[in-house]
Amino acid sequence: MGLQAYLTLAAIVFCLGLFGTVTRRNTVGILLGIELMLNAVNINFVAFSRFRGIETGMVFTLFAICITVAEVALGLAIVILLFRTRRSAMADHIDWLKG
Amino acid sequence: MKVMLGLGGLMAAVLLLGLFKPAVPDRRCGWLSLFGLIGLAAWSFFVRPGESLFSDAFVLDPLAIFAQRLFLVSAAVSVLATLGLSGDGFARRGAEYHVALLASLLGMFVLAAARDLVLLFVAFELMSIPLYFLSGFQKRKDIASEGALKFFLVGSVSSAILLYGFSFIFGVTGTTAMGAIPGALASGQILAKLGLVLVLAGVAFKIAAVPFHMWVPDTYEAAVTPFVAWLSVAPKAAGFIVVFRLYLEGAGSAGYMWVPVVSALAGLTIVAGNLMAIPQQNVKRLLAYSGVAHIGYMLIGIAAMSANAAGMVLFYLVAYLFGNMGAFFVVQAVGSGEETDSMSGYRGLAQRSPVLALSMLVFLLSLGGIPFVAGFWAKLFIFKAAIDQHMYGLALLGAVLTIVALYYYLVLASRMYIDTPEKGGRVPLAAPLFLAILFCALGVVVMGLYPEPWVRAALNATAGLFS
Amino acid sequence: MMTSSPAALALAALLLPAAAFLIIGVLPPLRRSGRPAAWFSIACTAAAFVSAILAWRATRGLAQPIHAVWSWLSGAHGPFATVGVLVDAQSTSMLLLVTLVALLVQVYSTCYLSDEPAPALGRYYALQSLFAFSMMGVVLAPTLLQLFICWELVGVCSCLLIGFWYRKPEAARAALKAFWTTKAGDVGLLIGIVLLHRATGTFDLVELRQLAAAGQIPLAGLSIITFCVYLGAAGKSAQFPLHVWLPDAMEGPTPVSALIHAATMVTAGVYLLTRMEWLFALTPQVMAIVAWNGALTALLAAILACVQTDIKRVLAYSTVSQLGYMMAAIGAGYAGAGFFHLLTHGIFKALLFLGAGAVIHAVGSNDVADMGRLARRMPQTAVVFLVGTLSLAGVPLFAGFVSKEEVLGAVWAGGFAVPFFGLLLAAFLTAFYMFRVVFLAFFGHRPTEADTVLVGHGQTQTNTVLIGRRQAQATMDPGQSHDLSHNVGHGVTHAHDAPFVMTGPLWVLAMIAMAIGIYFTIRAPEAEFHAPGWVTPSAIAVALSGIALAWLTYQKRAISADALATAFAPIRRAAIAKFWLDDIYLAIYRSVLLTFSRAIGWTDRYLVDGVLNVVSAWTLDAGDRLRRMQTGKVQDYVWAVGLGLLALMAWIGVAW
Amino acid sequence: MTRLPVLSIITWSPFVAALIIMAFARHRPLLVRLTATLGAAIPLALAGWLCFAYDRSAAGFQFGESWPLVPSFGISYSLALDGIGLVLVLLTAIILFAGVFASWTVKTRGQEFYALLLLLVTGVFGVFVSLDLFVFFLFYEIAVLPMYLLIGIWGSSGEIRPQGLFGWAFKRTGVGTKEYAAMKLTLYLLLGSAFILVGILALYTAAGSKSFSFLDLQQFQFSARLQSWVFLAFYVGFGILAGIWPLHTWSPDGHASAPTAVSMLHAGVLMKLGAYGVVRLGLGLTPGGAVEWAWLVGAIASINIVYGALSAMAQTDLKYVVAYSSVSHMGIVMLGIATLTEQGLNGAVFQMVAHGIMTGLFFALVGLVYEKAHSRAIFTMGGFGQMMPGIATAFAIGGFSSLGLPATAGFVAEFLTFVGAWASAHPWWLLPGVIGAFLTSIYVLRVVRQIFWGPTSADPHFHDLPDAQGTEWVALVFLVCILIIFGVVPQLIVAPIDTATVPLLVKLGVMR
Amino acid sequence: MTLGIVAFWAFAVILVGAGLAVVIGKNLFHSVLWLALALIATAGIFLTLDAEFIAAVQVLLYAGGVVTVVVFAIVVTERLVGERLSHTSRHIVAGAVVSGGLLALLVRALSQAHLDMARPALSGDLTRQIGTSLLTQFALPFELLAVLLVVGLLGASYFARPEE
Repeated sequence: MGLQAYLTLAAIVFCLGLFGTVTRRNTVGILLGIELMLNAVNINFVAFSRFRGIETGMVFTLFAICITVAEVALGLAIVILLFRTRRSAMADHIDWLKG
Repeated sequence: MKVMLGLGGLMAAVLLLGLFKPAVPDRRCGWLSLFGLIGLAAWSFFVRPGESLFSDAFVLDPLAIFAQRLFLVSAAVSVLATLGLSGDGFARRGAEYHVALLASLLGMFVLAAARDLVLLFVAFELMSIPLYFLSGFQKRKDIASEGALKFFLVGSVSSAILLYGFSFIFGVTGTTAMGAIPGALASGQILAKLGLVLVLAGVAFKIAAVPFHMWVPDTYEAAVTPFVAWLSVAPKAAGFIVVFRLYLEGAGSAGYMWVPVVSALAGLTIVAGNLMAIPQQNVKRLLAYSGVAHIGYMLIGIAAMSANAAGMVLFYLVAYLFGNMGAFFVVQAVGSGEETDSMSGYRGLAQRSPVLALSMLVFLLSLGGIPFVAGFWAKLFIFKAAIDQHMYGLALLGAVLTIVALYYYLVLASRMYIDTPEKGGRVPLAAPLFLAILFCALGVVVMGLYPEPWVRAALNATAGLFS
Repeated sequence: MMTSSPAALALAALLLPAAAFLIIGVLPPLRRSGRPAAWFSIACTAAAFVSAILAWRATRGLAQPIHAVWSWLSGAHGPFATVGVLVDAQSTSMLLLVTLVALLVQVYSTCYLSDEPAPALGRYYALQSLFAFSMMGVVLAPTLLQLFICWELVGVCSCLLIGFWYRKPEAARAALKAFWTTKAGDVGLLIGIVLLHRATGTFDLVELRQLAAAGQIPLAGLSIITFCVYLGAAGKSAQFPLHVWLPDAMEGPTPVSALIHAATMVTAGVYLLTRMEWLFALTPQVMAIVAWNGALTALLAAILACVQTDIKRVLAYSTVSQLGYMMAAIGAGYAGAGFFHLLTHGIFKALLFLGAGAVIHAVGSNDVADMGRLARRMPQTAVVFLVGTLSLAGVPLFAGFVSKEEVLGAVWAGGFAVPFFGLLLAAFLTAFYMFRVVFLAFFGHRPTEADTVLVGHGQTQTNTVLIGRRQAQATMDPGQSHDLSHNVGHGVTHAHDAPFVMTGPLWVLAMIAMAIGIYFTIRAPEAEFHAPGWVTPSAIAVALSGIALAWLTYQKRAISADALATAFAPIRRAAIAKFWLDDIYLAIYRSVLLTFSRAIGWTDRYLVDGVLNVVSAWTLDAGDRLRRMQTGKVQDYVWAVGLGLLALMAWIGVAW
Repeated sequence: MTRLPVLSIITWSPFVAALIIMAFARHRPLLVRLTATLGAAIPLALAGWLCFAYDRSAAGFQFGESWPLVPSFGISYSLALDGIGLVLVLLTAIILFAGVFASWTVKTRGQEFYALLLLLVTGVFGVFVSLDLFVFFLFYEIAVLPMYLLIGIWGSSGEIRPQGLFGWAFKRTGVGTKEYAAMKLTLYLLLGSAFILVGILALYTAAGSKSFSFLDLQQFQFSARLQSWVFLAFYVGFGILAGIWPLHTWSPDGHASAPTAVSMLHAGVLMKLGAYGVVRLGLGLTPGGAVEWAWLVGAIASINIVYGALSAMAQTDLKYVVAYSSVSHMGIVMLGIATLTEQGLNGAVFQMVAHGIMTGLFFALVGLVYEKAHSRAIFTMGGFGQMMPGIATAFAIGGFSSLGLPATAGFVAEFLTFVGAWASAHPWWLLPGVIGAFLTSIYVLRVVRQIFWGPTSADPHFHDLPDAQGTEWVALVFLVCILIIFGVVPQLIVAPIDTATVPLLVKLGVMR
Repeated sequence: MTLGIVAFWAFAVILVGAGLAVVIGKNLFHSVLWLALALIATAGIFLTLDAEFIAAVQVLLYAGGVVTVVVFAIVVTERLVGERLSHTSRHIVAGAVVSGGLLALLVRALSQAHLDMARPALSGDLTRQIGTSLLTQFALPFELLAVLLVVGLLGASYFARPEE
């Protein structure tokens, strides 16, 4: 398969993730969307890296994965924190700050 | 590099101090961070450019050093103001707070000098993730976690977009070295353009350009004020450094392709930021929106695409640092005294606490771009840079919206000066906070009265970008 | 030697009253002390009078006018405007008239206004001094600019003196009416001066005259200039249709009327035209306008005077009428005749006014209906008043005769036949209405209800109402207008001659009027023109017939005044309505000017400023609307990021 | 040279006084006032001295001082004075001096009031003396800003009924309140300053000489197109401050709401900054633009004159009458400038001085009347002349000057302007000028009659009002005297002005 | 190569399908499981790109770590609330427009790019290369990553810790 196929796949996944973040009501759902987006980026990196024959792309992916994990952990902690006070994980309800 | 290591050491020290003195309500961590930061800041002024490490992935050029000083000073001032916060809760968890802040600072520090995409990305994330944490630091306040959540979610999406952009850049250049970007762009590779556009969106989130700004008011309103003061300046500055590195440095004539979009972003940001600030009753939100508008002005400097203009963006950042942080500090003082960030808390402030009111006035005037305070020169230089590039429309738009900005600044001023106070007595003001306000006021006034050295420093820092 | 040179003398005459004004003005204690201020002012005016006499003597036989100027405004090429004195026979004789009448009036006023509170008296004399200075400034002006300056100053003095009893609404209104009407004319004069300066490059009368003589004044547009100048003169000298202010100006104290609104200020217009006759001579069309309008004014004012019952108003209209004579003469091209009439008129009209003032002072009313048989109680006043009246009527051996005959001759000689007959008719009417006043006030019998009807019911009623109001006011507020309050109780029966301070000036003026009359009847002045021989007899004839008609109607009652009134009913109605001029002006002021100004004021507030407010309101609303986009929902924030990204990508053109 | 930096002393002594007031005079009202008097007297004395010391034969800019401020941008703190600046500095000193006395009775927060007032005047002085465009601009801003607080704190609100097509907008903006007036004024003037700044920067960039010095820029021949639009920018920017139609609407509201001394200074001096800017920068730096746009300037000035006078006639609030009369009179100033003739320009500058003093006097009087009668509604008052003869006299003299009566400064100014107008390329400008003067005579005297003449008002509040007392006299007598002196001996003012206008016109190429 | 192609398509279909299920599914818990599937499918894609190490990391860290954390969070929150979390979508059209538009632009850009490069032969041990460069060229980011993880955990624990 050519590079283009990989990239297109990544683009599709990326946009799916974006769609998820924009449309999900649940904060966790939004997080899942973000994971998809990051996942798409990783495909991109690895694909470029492989087709360029340069391993730094893979390194990039490694970093990205690690950071993502940290990010997700922090994000979920915030969600849980909010959950404790608001009794809801609905992002729609988290709109005390606005205007 | 040594300063950076010092910063890492400081972070470790604070962490250790926090580990060994857990949950003790004192401010030792804060003082340690403060003195450490002051020391480092002082040290940073003796650093000379030229250091280059990790096969040119980390280069200390004048721009990096300028930015690092800015980060250090702003962090020091913020920590100083933090020491003025009242309440045990904060002091008890001081170690976490300061470690996170120092970590974020470390990220900015590296970011400023990074010439490699991997390093840049990691530094970017190192800067961002503690910010999410810090913005939700007052976890007992339920809006704090809401602000943090919004910041986090939008930030994560933006990180993803940024990283996606990086992937394309890497794909086109075949290397993670940033030096290869201009060449790729110049060769007209569409994916290079695509990558840079995606990165631009990611960075636009960080600097809060419209329409990537929407997290700003919510997060600012929710977070603890001294941190917001810093959040409103340092990460923005870092974002601009990224812009310099990726879009201006060595770009040559290829950089001109960014002029229309950046101009549009700038115009949109100025207009929307200023207009949305008008109806705000919460001063923190007002400053948040006004901060968004300021980003727009700085973007004009970017759009002008010249070393001069870039220098003026740096100058603007410094002026903005003093003015905006100072304003937030006053908000902090009034907020802790009156237990409200609403405009009504400012009624008759001039008669209750004249010094506080005067400092606020000075900060507001500086933000509004009035002569004899720093903000005036900043706006002026930006407009001049725009006019030099024959961007009259943008300069005019900026000038006209400055009037709108002055409207809401003056409304706040009228609360302080024209309204009669509802209650008597001074607003209590902690000594460290007072010092921080004084420092900012001094900065604003000194810059306003004698901008020459600052201008020279800023121009010096960006001189290399276009060579 | 400078001190004796005419210029220095004239300058002294000019500056003495100025000094008096300044000293009275800047020393409040002196001003508030009243009487000392009065005597100080009188002393200065007397000194000025002496200087004027000396200057007049010094200029007799002077071939060239003496011209002394100092720079007032500088310009790139020498002084732009100068001030100074221009001394020649004309100006010194006018100077003499002004200082003389001013002096006499000031002396007279010390008694006439003796009941005024001290500060008001001080104010009065300060203004009198200022007036004297300004009037002399007009007279001696070597440049049109100085003339204009002093011209306006006399106007303001006139306004302030008319409004001397400023608490009386009528006085206040009359003062402003006088100011505005003359100011309207002055706008013309100002334009004229500005235009003339542009055309010739100078304001200086001497230089202008030289230019005119050399034919170097461009004729194109000159008639506009002269017409504008004439407008100014018409305003000041109460020419139709700008004469409306003068009768109302009688609300001022009578000595003021004598000085300003009879002898001096109102003649300034005539004087101006006399000074510039050589310029007007270049524009015959304007000259014709001057002549025709002069005759028209003379006639109309004479008609108006016939229906007045207020003694001062009769005199005021007669002044308007006589000013018309002077203008007609100038328009006919013989300014000398006009100027001569100006001088004689100044004397006898001042005499008449001061005499009337004595009567009013004694009777406490302006209305002739309240008078009658005063000759018996006030013999001195009656005599001098009669001298004045005969003079005005143009009876030989009296001052007015010579000059009026000159005027008539001049108009005929100038080829203005219709105006000439108009003037002749006016002369007849003049004799009639003046003697009507004389018979009603000084002779005849105590007035009855029937008498008042004769002259027009409406008018009398107005006057009665007026007096009633004054009385009410006087009782309400004893501090003001007390020459009336003090006198109101007197009535005709207790009237008596005034003390010498008042009669003295009357006698002086009467003597001068007689002397001039006799002198010039014996030694007729050298005429500049050839008037046909029948002019003099016909003038005498119309005067005498006018007197006769008045005698028959009001003394002998051989002719019923009612019959006369019916016979001339349409004219009378028009005259009582003052030819509706006041109504027209009032309509213009109220309906046009004030309404228009209100419309503009509304426009400014609600439309011009409205636009600004709309823009501001839009801005505020835009803020509100945009703010609502900030929904607080994080998905929307992310969506905005996505949208921004989309827009960026689309714009930068990554895909095409 | 070790010469005394006179101009700096003039400029900064009010500022120093303000600092002293803020620092040392807390809760000591008399000390505040004495310090302010001193801070006003020093410039007055020095300005008087300058009038004599100014070398008329040498003309040009004198008493120069210069220190570099931001060398990398060619900004230097350089001050100097020519004939126009000289008389305007004198005017400012006079009005300031009178204003200090006129606000002697300010009760609330007097310390801050005087400090801000003096600060503002520092800006005004600075504008008139600075030779560096940048410094000029800085001072300009100082002159504008304190106004916000001065009006906002010490001003007075009126009531304006929203009506008409745009009534909804009036409700939204809160028209009539002092906050509204202060905000409108400040924002409007700052908007103007944005135009000015753009103009200055454009010239600076085009010249490329790295200098903001007026003298350097004056040497430079800018392209016709640049001159054209930069002049327009200057015209609009400064014109807002000078109250050109239709950008004048801040002025009536602002002046009516402002406290006495502020109205005096603002209408008396600040509006002149605008006209001065048009002369100094517009004519001086962009002569081509000035010639090109003279028709517009003159036409709008004509509108100003007549429109302002008619608007003034329609007002029922005394302060609004005076405020609109300023709009009308500033029209005469602008008309004089537009004539581009010696007399016209002299007249314009003279009118700046004359109107400054006159309107200062007017506002002082309105303030006094208000203080005594607590009313500004013209048609409720009446017969005050008996009770306050001093105020009545001063008002009448001010009114006479306003309508251009000779022997007051107003006449000379108007006359010169009219001469200039007729000599200009558009002679018909003369007509609006004289019509305006005539209309002025109507509305001014109408007000005088209503308030001071006639029988005493029926309203018992208006009985037994005192005349001016004590320090209140100072401002009145001082201004009246100056008004008359300048009217009688105009040469005092015209001579220095002429030294500046003639070279300007020569440079404009309309005069040899 | 056919195996590669088939594998690619298989994984791609799974990936996209699972992704779709993640973003439109009604059950949050199922969504997480679909995400796990998607991540594993991504690992498969990596395998087709000869990146075994990355694939392993992907499975272990990502699919393992992330999904575990998320499931944990869901369980915690559900326990807190005591009811099933609703998991619906909103503004689908607006979201679809933006993401669809973005996709269109991306695909168009990709189709215009010159991506016809051949896959180069593998040279040496990729994992070793990665390791080497991590400790040399990328030592600094590596260190920073450590700091980042520390701070991230610090923050997470700070938030997650119940109020004292």
